[in-house]
Amino acid sequence: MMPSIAQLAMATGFILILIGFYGALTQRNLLRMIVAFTLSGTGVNIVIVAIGYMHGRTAPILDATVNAADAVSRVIDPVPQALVLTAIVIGLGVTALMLAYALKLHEQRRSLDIAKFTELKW
Amino acid sequence: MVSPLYLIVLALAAAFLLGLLNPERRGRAYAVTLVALAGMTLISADWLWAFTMEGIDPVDVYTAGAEPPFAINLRMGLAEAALTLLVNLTGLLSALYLKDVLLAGGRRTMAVLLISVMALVGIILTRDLFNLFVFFELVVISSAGLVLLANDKDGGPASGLSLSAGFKYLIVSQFISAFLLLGIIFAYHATGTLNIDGMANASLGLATGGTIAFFLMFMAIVAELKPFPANGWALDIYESAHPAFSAIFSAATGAAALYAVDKLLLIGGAEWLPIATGIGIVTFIAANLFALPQTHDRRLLGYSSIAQTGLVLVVLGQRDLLGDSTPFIAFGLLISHAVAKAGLFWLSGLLKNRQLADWAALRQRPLLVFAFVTFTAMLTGLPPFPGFYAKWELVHQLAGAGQFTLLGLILLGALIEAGYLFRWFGYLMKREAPVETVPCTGHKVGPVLVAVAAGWALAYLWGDLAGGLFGRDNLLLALPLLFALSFLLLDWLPAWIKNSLAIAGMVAFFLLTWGEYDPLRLIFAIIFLIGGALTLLASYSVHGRRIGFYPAAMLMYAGMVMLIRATTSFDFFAAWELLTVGSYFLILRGKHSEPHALSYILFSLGGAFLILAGFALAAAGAPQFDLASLAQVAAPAAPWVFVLLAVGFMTKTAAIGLHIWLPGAHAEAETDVSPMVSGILLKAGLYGMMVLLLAMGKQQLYGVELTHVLLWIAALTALIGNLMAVFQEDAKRLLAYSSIGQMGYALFGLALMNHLGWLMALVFVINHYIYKSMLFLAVGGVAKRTGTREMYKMGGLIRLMPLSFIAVLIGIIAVSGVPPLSGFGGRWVFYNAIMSAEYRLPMVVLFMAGPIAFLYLFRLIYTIFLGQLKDELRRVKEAPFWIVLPQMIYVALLLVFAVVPGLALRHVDAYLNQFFPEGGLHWGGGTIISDYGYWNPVAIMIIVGVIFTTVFALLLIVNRKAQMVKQFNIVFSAERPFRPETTHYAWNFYAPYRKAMGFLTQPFVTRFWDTLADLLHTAGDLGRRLYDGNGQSYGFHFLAFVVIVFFVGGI
Amino acid sequence: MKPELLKRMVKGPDGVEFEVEPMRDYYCDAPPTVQHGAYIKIVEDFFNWARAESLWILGFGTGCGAIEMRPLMTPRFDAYRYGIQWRPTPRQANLLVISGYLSTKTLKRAIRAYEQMQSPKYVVGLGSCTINGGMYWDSYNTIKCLDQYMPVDLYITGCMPRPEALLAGFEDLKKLIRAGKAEGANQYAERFDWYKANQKQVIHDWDMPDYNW
Amino acid sequence: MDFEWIKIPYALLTLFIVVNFGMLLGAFIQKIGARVGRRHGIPIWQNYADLIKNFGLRTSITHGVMFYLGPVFRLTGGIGLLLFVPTIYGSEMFSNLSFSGDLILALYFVFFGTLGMALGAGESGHPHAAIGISRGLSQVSMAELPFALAVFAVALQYQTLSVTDIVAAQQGGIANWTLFTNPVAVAAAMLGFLGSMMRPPFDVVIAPQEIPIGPPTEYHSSYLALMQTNRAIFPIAKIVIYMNLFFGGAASWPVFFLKVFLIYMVSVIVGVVFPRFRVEQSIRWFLVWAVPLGVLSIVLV
Amino acid sequence: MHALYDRLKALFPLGELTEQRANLAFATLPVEYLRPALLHLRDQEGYTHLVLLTAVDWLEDGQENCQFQLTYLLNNRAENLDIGLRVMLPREGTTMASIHDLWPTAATYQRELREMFGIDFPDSPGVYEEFILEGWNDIPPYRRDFDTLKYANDSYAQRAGRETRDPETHMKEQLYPGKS
Repeated sequence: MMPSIAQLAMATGFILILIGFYGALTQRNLLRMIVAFTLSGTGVNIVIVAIGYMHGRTAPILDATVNAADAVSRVIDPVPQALVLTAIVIGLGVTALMLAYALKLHEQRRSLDIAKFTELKW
Repeated sequence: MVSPLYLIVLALAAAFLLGLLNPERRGRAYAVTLVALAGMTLISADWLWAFTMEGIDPVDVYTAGAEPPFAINLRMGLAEAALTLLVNLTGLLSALYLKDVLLAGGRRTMAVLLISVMALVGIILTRDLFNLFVFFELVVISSAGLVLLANDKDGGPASGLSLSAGFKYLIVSQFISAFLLLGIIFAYHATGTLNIDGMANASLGLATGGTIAFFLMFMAIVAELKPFPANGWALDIYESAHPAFSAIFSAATGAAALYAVDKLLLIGGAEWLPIATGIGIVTFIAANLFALPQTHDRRLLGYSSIAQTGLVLVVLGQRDLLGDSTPFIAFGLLISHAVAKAGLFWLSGLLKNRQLADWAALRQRPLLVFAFVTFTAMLTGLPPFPGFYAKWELVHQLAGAGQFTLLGLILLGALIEAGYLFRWFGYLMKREAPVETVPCTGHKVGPVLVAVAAGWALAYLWGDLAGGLFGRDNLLLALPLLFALSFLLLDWLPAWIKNSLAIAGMVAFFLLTWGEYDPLRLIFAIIFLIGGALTLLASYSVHGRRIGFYPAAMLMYAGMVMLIRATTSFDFFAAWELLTVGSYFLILRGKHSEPHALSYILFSLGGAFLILAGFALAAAGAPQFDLASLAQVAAPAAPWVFVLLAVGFMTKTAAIGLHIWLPGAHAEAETDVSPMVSGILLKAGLYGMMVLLLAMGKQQLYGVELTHVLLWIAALTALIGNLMAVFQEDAKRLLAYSSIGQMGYALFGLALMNHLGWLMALVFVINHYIYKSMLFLAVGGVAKRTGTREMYKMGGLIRLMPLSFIAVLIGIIAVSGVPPLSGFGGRWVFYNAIMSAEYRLPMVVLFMAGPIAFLYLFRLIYTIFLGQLKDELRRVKEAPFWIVLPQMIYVALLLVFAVVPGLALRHVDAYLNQFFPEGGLHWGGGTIISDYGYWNPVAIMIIVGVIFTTVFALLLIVNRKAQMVKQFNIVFSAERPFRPETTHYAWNFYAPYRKAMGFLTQPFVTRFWDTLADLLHTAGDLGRRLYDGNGQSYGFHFLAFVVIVFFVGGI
Repeated sequence: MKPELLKRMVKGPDGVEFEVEPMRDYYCDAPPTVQHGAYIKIVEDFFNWARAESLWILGFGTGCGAIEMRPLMTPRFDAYRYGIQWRPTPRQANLLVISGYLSTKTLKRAIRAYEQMQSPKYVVGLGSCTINGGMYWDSYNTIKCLDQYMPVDLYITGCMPRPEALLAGFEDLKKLIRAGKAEGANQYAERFDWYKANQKQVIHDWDMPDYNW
Repeated sequence: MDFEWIKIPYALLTLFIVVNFGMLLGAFIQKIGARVGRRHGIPIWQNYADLIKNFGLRTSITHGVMFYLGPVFRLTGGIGLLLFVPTIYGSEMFSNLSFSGDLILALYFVFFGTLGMALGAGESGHPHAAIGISRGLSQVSMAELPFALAVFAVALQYQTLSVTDIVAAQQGGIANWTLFTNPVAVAAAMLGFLGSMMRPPFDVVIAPQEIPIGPPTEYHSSYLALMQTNRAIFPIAKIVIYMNLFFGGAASWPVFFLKVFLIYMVSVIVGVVFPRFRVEQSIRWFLVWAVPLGVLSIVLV
Repeated sequence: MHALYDRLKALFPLGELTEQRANLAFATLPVEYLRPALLHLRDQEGYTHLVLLTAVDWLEDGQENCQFQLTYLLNNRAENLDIGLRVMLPREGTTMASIHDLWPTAATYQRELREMFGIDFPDSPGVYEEFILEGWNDIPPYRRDFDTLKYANDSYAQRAGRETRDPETHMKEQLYPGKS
């Protein structure tokens, strides 16, 4: 049986998450790590959307094609969609913050190697 | 009532308002920030007032006008009100504290701070999972901003530390947020709601994939609590961030995250509680262990924060078991931790250097030292702070439910924590102070003082709450304790006024209450109160203000008085802790007493924990019990209770194996403190033993009669104490070891469990108080005058210090038990007591110890007062009047007690009849008759006196013309002495004895405890290497944590 | 004067400096006084009998005569029979036997020992060296005439006298004591200055008080 | 058991008898020692001459108050010890002042004189005195142990601490003596006895040649006379305790003289046969040989 | 002994060998060779023990202008041999190198020599402390130019009436009166 699109999306999402995690743990360059996190963030978002997807339904936008009356039966669950939007925004914020950090770190230490910032330990 | 929504609105509005302000008008922006935070604080306070005083119900706030699950709702209840108050207040105070930094950073920084506080409030209030996630992310983002407040941008080797710490934080947060999001969405998928209560009702665990979903969420939120091992990032932040932010991070963020976990556990249900417990306890132990080898103050505080959070997690994990008292315990621990940690972080900001020993600079400001003491006491759970009540409840409930492993681990971790905290306090008080002055600006000291005030207010509150919940008296209202604390306020007075007040107070209290004691307690009451007042006479010899002495001394005495007045286990234990702490501060005052005071407090707290465990075991789930009902403890638990309590009390009497703190502590203490801690304090342990033995009597464990074990311990203690005393060069150490030996005798008497044994113990209690106080004072006076405690450096002082000599002479005759002085009474009763003992072998050891006393006693008097006077000491004066006066009183007391021992003993003898009807004494005329022998102190005194006078008169007649000569007029094999130093035979006085018996004085016990301490340190040092400082490792730790919990937790 | 006997400044534990003068601070400087016997003669006679019957010799040997004293303790001579015993400390002895030549160095010690004995005390000079220097008559280092330096109650001649001679000498000393004629200690006190002058003439490094109590 | 004035002259009579007996016994023992060395030794009245001479010495010095009081303590200790123990069993006259205390009093009063003497000697400032005391106390601390254990065993055996009662329990034939009813305790006690008599091999305390007679180095004249008096009394007083505890006590003076003499002879015989122990050697000796016997006696009772 | 002498002779300018016994011999050598010779004997020949160090004052003999003779007597334990090395020193202002570093006991001998003869050994430990005499205030008493009788008469009171007899004639008269 062919996997449904939701399943595919979910698999993709998880693969992305794993790739992201793997990258974040193995790449020593700060920027690459940030990219890896972005990947995993995307993966998470895909998973969220995939979970909210219901086969054969449309986007939860109330307009001419979908009227309020039968929205419950026609549109997919809008909550994950809403969540994913928030998540993307927050992810963006965090990513920006991380980039700012990376910039500052590079300014001060002339390095982007995560293994170089180990003065604080034990 | 203002809607709780305004908490968030206010912060947001202020943050937006800041954006509108002129960037250059920073003062105005700062004012806006403060007003917003103050407003939020007020709102929370208002709610808290309403919940506690008016008893209103929790309020739900529905955003967007819809009920969940269609909209997010916030809930304001008692817990939320308290927590938001905590968060807001911490935020407000930190903002005050950050005045300089915020003004320099401008409105954006202020906005971040506001957002941070707002997000924390949001975490607490929200009942929506996704909303929770959002607030968490806000916390992350704002925290990452606030971390950078640390002023380390101006180069130097540590430059950019907070930057790297912040980045590591972000790395881990990314992992966490991924988990959290995934968890939330799966949970939503499984239940169709995001509302926490909704999810809880939907029994998430039963839904498909629900367990995994919850697991992911749970791991993410728990990770915010910095559990071991996924906590390296947090430590780096604590170490590098601005202390004001660390205060928020530790107190507020920790509290919020804990509450989030609490909410989450609502969803998960009971099966997740053990996992929370496990994570908590492992974190608690590991963090405390790793803190041991720390030398960096903020990192240490970080470890400690993590540990405390872990402990609260344990409490949350045990909520099933703890039931209704969960909030009382959890909040007690959490708020103690939050207030103390915030205060300590703020304090750390006042100091320039980051090594623990650099805190010695704080000594310039007694007020700040007091703050430190308050915080330390709160963290270690000492009375009267909330942590104490919480610990008591926790331990009792755990013991009641048979959770002994958990109980043991909690106490172990708490002991380790006390270890490093008190070590730190020792550094603070004793290490060489750096030259830097501690800046005392109002906006920085203010928050600290508020924390102190909050600490004491909470102490009162928890006392009150405990009263409401468990029907106890508020500790803070106990008269003795109030009296002791009042000296904190009077500390600016000159010492002599405080001394007079103290003496008057103690005597007055005795006069007021003496009718309330039975004869047994009366003896202790007299020793503690009247005896204590008597020793305080010596304190008149100290001039100046003597900051800190009187609160400590009075705390100790208050503890002791409360101890004998205690009727319930709780009062008893609280008093025990109070006297321990008071005496610790007293001991710490000695010049070189830092390590000894530390080992004292550690042994004492260890002992106290055992007592606590014993009481908890005996209580069998009840919150407390009457001391008298110890007798009714049921069979399987009873011997264990006995063992725990006995060992606990024996840490105070310094029984062998637990004695190593005593010599240093007593020897290094100040002149007038030594008699207090030796003559008086040790009796507290004996009192404990008496209470225990009276109630529980003989107990058997695996067929071993425990009192027989006690007999052995007591005998060995007496032997080793005496033997060690023989080989001391330091006069006060000698006396200290002698005390160990004497306590061995007293313990032996108790363990005999017969009438005369107890009487003997009481004779020893009285005698030991009198002569040891006297000897310590005399020796202390000599040491004060000669500037040394090494006996071989003294000699020939009899002519210069005749009164001290007389005191020591009478003292050693009394100690050695030679008739006609009072020590003989003790020996006589002792022999009569062992006649009827059923178990005789340990007496051999005790017999061995007896004559050894002569060795050290002679050495004491000879090497100090007899022999050759040294050059430098030729002009030494008699000890100060106020040190000699009590000695002379003691001499008189000893003589009186020698002639009429019945004065005290008759009543006790009669009183003991109700416990041991057999074998009492018969008090006929002057003669005291036992079943075996008889003794007439008056006759002995008269006969010896008459013979002595006659012989003396004879000698005077024959030898009236004797030529008084000087010290070198001795026959010296027709030579002459070279110098006094080479003629005074004093050092290593018992060299031949050492050759024969020295093998017994190998420091086995010291070595054992040293090895144990080393092991703990090494373990901590190895363990903390896990945190290698690499952000990726921290990320990996988090994933590992998840995996470990997954498999260990069996999900 | 030896350095340890010189005046010195020391600092007390309270930080105050003061002077220590060993000869004053460590030694009693009272001169000896003449001691009279009991007021009642019969008591004094009784005491004298006891003193004669209880001669405690200081175990202090100088010169070669010391070797002649040892046999007195042996079964062959057994001086204990006559109430003669040896004491190891001058405090308890009352008979000082100068057993042969006395170098100036030993003289100093002998004087100390003599002065530390309690009166009444007796001195017996043993052998010709104590009488006139004997074979050391021209030695740079030995005194020639013991009674110049301490009051001698009895000389026993010979070089060396045998133990029998010693026993005979002790018997004679007993007679003197019983007769109340052995008052050497008082003689020493009476002529103290003369004795001291003589002693100091030969002992060049006088490093003790004038009278060693 | 109560005080009556007549007890005072009785006690003085006991004291008089014991002093004289002690003086003569001391000389006699010395004569025996001399005979072992094929000498005649001192005359039997020598101790009187020595005592009178020492009282008759004209000068004395003092090092200070404690020095002065030391011998007073010592003699008080000796007399007190004698008087606190009944001398003759069954005699109202010679039960002395034993109403004031039992066996324990006697055991602890032994130390009264020792301690005072040690203090006096200490004030003399003489290092030899201090060394002697250091040795003496070290040795006594172990020598007393077997004795104390044996005493305890005997007290347990007779279930009393009263000396009179213990003696009473031994009456009615030699087989009732503790010596035969509890030989282990007696053996332990007698080994301890050797250590407390200051005779060889346990006399390193006063080692006359090495640390000239130890503690009393500085004592002389009437001080010494007091100590000599004590030396006549004290060993006898101690032996009286042994006699009462272990050898059936004495019901009359001749028996008393004989028993005291024989018990004393135990230490004398050992003394003339063995050389001197160093302190640590004697401590170990007591620990290895005497103490186990004492422990055994307690276990067996 | 001769073998040793020959070996030494090859190294140092030794004087004649005076053989006292088969295992005891003396030889003189110049002062400057003393130390190397002692070292050689000690380290190479096994003369490890310093038996004594003593001096003789050759005042009357007039030998080589009045000299002190120092004798260093060494012993070879293994072979039971003694050899004495002698050096001659001028009598006035005499100083001699110390050998306390070779044999610590030498310090004691040197102290005695300084006190009794006035021979100085700079650097020898404690050499200036009093050794036997106390408070000596004349020239060192073992020097031959010290008149001991005169000193004794000046310092000590002699007992009047003392006569000195020749022991031989006195004893003859005592034992065989009137036969001389």
